[in-house]
Amino acid sequence: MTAWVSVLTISVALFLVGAFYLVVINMDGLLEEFGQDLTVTAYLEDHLTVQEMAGLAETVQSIEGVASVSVVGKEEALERFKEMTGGASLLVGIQGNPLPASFEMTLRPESRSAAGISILETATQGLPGIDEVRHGQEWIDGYARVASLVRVSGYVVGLVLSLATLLIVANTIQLGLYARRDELEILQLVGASRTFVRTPFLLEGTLQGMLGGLLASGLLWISFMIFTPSLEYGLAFLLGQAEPRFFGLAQISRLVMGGAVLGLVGSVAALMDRRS
Amino acid sequence: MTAWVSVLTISVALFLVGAFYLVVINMDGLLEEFGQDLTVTAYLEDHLTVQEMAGLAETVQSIEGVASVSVVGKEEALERFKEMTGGASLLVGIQGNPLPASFEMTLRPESRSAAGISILETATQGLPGIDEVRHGQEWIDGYARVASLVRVSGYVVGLVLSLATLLIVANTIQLGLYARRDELEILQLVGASRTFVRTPFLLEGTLQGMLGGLLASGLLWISFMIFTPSLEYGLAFLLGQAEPRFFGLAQISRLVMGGAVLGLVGSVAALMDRRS
Amino acid sequence: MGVVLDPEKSRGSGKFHPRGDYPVRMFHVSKSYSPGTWALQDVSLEVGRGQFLFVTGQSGAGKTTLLELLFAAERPNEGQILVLGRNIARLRGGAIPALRRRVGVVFQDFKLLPNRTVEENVRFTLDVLGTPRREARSRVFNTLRQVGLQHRRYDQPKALSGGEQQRVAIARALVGDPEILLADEPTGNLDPELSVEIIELMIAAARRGTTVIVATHDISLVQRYGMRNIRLEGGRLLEESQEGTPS
Amino acid sequence: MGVVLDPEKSRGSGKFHPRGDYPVRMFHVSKSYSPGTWALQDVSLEVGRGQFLFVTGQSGAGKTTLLELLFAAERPNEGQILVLGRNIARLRGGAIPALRRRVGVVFQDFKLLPNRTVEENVRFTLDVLGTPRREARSRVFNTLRQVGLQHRRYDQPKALSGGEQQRVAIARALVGDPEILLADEPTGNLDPELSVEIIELMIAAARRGTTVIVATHDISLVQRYGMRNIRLEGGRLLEESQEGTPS
Ligand SMILES: Nc1ncnc2c1ncn2[C@@H]1O[C@H](COP(=O)(O)OP(=O)(O)OP(=O)(O)O)[C@@H](O)[C@H]1O
Ligand SMILES: Nc1ncnc2c1ncn2[C@@H]1O[C@H](COP(=O)(O)OP(=O)(O)OP(=O)(O)O)[C@@H](O)[C@H]1O
Ligand SMILES: [Mg+2]
Ligand SMILES: [Mg+2]
Repeated sequence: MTAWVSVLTISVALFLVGAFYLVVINMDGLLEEFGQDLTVTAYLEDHLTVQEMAGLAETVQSIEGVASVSVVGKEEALERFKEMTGGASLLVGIQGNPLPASFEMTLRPESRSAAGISILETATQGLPGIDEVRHGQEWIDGYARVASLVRVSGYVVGLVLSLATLLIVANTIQLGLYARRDELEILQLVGASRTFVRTPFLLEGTLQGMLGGLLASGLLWISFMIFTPSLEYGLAFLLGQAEPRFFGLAQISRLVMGGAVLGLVGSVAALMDRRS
Repeated sequence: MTAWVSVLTISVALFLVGAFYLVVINMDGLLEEFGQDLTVTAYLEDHLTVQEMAGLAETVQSIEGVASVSVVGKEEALERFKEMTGGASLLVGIQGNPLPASFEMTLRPESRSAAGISILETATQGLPGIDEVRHGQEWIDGYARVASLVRVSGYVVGLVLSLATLLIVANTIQLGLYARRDELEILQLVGASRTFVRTPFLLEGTLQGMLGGLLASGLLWISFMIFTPSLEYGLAFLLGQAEPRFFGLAQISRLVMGGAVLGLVGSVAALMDRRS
Repeated sequence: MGVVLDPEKSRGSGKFHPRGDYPVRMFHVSKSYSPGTWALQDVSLEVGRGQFLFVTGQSGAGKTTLLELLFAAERPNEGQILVLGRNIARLRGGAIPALRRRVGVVFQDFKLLPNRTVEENVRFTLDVLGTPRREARSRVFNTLRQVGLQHRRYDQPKALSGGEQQRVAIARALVGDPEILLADEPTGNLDPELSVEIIELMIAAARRGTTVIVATHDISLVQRYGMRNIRLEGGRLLEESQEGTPS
Repeated sequence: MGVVLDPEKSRGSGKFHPRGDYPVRMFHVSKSYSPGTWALQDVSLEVGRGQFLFVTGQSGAGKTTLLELLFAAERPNEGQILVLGRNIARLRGGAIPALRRRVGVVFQDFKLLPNRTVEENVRFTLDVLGTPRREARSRVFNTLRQVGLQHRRYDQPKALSGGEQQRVAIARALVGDPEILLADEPTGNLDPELSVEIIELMIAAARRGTTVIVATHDISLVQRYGMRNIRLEGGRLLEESQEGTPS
């Protein structure tokens, strides 16, 4: 019976960690989607040849913080302008195409901040062939704040949850050992070596942890299936087009491995404590 | 030693519940602050006397969903208009004061939704003396969605956390009992009545729970003190002017009582399980 | 003498046991732990008030089972058992503790509380009876002195030798001055001299009116005293000899 | 004979104990659990290979303490102890299990694993020694038959009578065919006939070369055999009589 208490406790604890992890993943997905919209535009001088432009694009691509560069040609710029203004009436009487070609650069997540932007600006501004660099400063600042809040509170809560889980699991396993203390003592008196006595406990702890991880994954999946439809309305508002995502296999196996590590560490801690 | 494991487990579990509760309280504060800005404006017909206006305000006040009514007189409306437009130039050439008096109604939290608004609209629109009712529909819809998301996920997470806590605590106490099963058996063999055997266990469980609650409150306070300054930047962005709040005495004593109930229920569950 | 439960009074009144001369009566009692094997088979027995009875028999003969039936740790499969006038088989859950408080038991494996001191282990019987603290302390001290352990009263059982633990168990059974005393192999860890002392303590209890049943394999001890003595073999009551009560 | 640890071989080689004729040697050993009181005081003793020794003494005389020192459950405060050529006081943590595997112990309180069957309890000794499963099973069965419990091998200890549990403990100590056998009050819960059988099993082990030390308060048993016999009193070794090895 002590075994099942440990499995249950580990699974409950991992369920909490996992649920939090799930929320963070979906928040991340959301931030990522917003982040994709964050572009910095570099307008190009008119005289560039196609080769020069390609070379320049390559140079820009290699700048730190740049995730991707897409080229918007003069024709495309005109198209977009017409679309936005609902016709070409404003351009009547102007000869040719007055709009410049441009590079639209998306940013790596770590550069999505005022600091990241200004580094990128300085780096691109000086390049020959680039006329002007523009971005929506306010949008970026707000984004950076929210992203850092989510990230920091993610770390803090994740850390607290993990420590709490470890503490609870180690305690549970230790109580289990305490209930079997006679057995451990007898084994030692009859001449069992430390390894002989401990190995089964460590294996058991690890196995219990893995079972706990599996159970937690199952519970999370069930909860996910039950709750996401009923939250859809609110979620749609928050997530935009982003579909709520569940863990992939890699993340589930990370949860199971996490359980195994918890069980093992808990067992080791409990056994170490017994010595004193 | 089993006693301390229970206290620690209860405190860790209550810490998690408490931390979540703290977040919800602050979210609530934030939503409340936003909610205060949500007003519905009813423009009044020009011919109303002061007495009629006061009577009408009373009627409106008693409508379901209305939290408060403030009267904006014609002069105040003009002042506001001038302030917003940076002078009275637009009104030059127009005689008198063309702006109507109005009621600004704030809503009770449960009516801050599209449905609540339309009920209020129907109720006010028909009243004699009221000309037109206006509100920012979009703002209200967004607010209602976020508020319901926070509320529903608050209930769900709170429920899951509480159940998890109860499960973990009951398990821990049961393990503790299991470790002392010989003692319980001997007490019974020597003629102790059920009450005699159980009362100390139940008292102990309750006390452990209360200690756990106190410990959790302490831990929460320390965490609050440590983390809020470092999160200030992000928090200021999210909370606006709202200061992060900690629990009051009532809420702390609720946490301690929660611990006591947890400890007691856990002990009862553990003892009941022993009978089978 | 107890304060809450005065043995003289309740024994004399005959209220709880109309045939009060026989606090222990068994009629055709059988007990089986697993189908097909009998730990006790068709045992009938009456033990009078103040009588001292030895139960002997080989290992596994059913001695412990007999005693366990008498304080309701086990239930018989067949037959009737009357202890202090109560039918054990019909006893409700709540009545069992009340009965046990009138019966002192020395368990074969002692069953001491490991985390309590010797004094607490012994005093526990009196706490359950509701004896006032002050009186309890002095009675515990006296009983511990009788078994020669007053100087160890603040030690925990694990700091005691096997025989010392056994004597604590004996003290715990005796301290409440019970109406019935059941002792399972109470001298199994004691040397001959101490065994004699302990048996004499029990005989003294019998003289005060306690019904004493001692299961033992120590035949030399049985032979030394001219006590009533029954022998179990494979769960059957085989012989009964040397009737007698100490006087 | 064991397969992994053939007693004949290791005993004959003298590799582990240059003075192999005395697997147990104690020089002026004292042991105190609390300051001022001595559980053992200045005890010197040599026990030869294949010798059978009774240790007698009153309750609390130090018999269990003496045995506990020999398998390193306790450490002496003074003096030297050599067991199978190893100095107990200097033994590192890892060496203790290795030593214990060569010593069989019957504990006064049995110390059986409550959640394992009788067979598992006994077989455990062989598992630790690394004996192959098949051989282990047959040796366990034979040993259980010797103590008369082969039919109870699938029961758990709590389903056994006191004497039956004691015999399981004896079987566990004997099954590994140890070089030293320490038995603490091994007949405390057994009737005289069974006691004789058990002692004779131990004598047979001594004949096969095992050094046997039996702590007991059963003086009639000691007198019955003409074995070597020491007496403890208050921790001191008082008398030594009837030297002899069974032949
Ligand atoms: N762990 C311990 N802590 C303190 N004192 C102890 C401990 N173990 C034994 N003693 C004391 O040491 C003395 C010798 O004990 P030991 O167990 O060796 O006696 P023994 O000869 O085996 O007695 P018995 O026949 O009653 O088993 C006793 O007075 C006992 O109370
Ligand atoms: N709980 C139990 N479950 C199954 N069998 C049991 C149980 N208790 C006792 N037995 C069996 O019933 C029989 C009688 O046991 P009991 O304990 O009464 O013997 P005993 O006379 O006290 O023996 P000993 O002198 O060895 O203590 C034994 O064969 C024992 O194995
Ligand atoms: Mg018995
Ligand atoms: Mg002893």
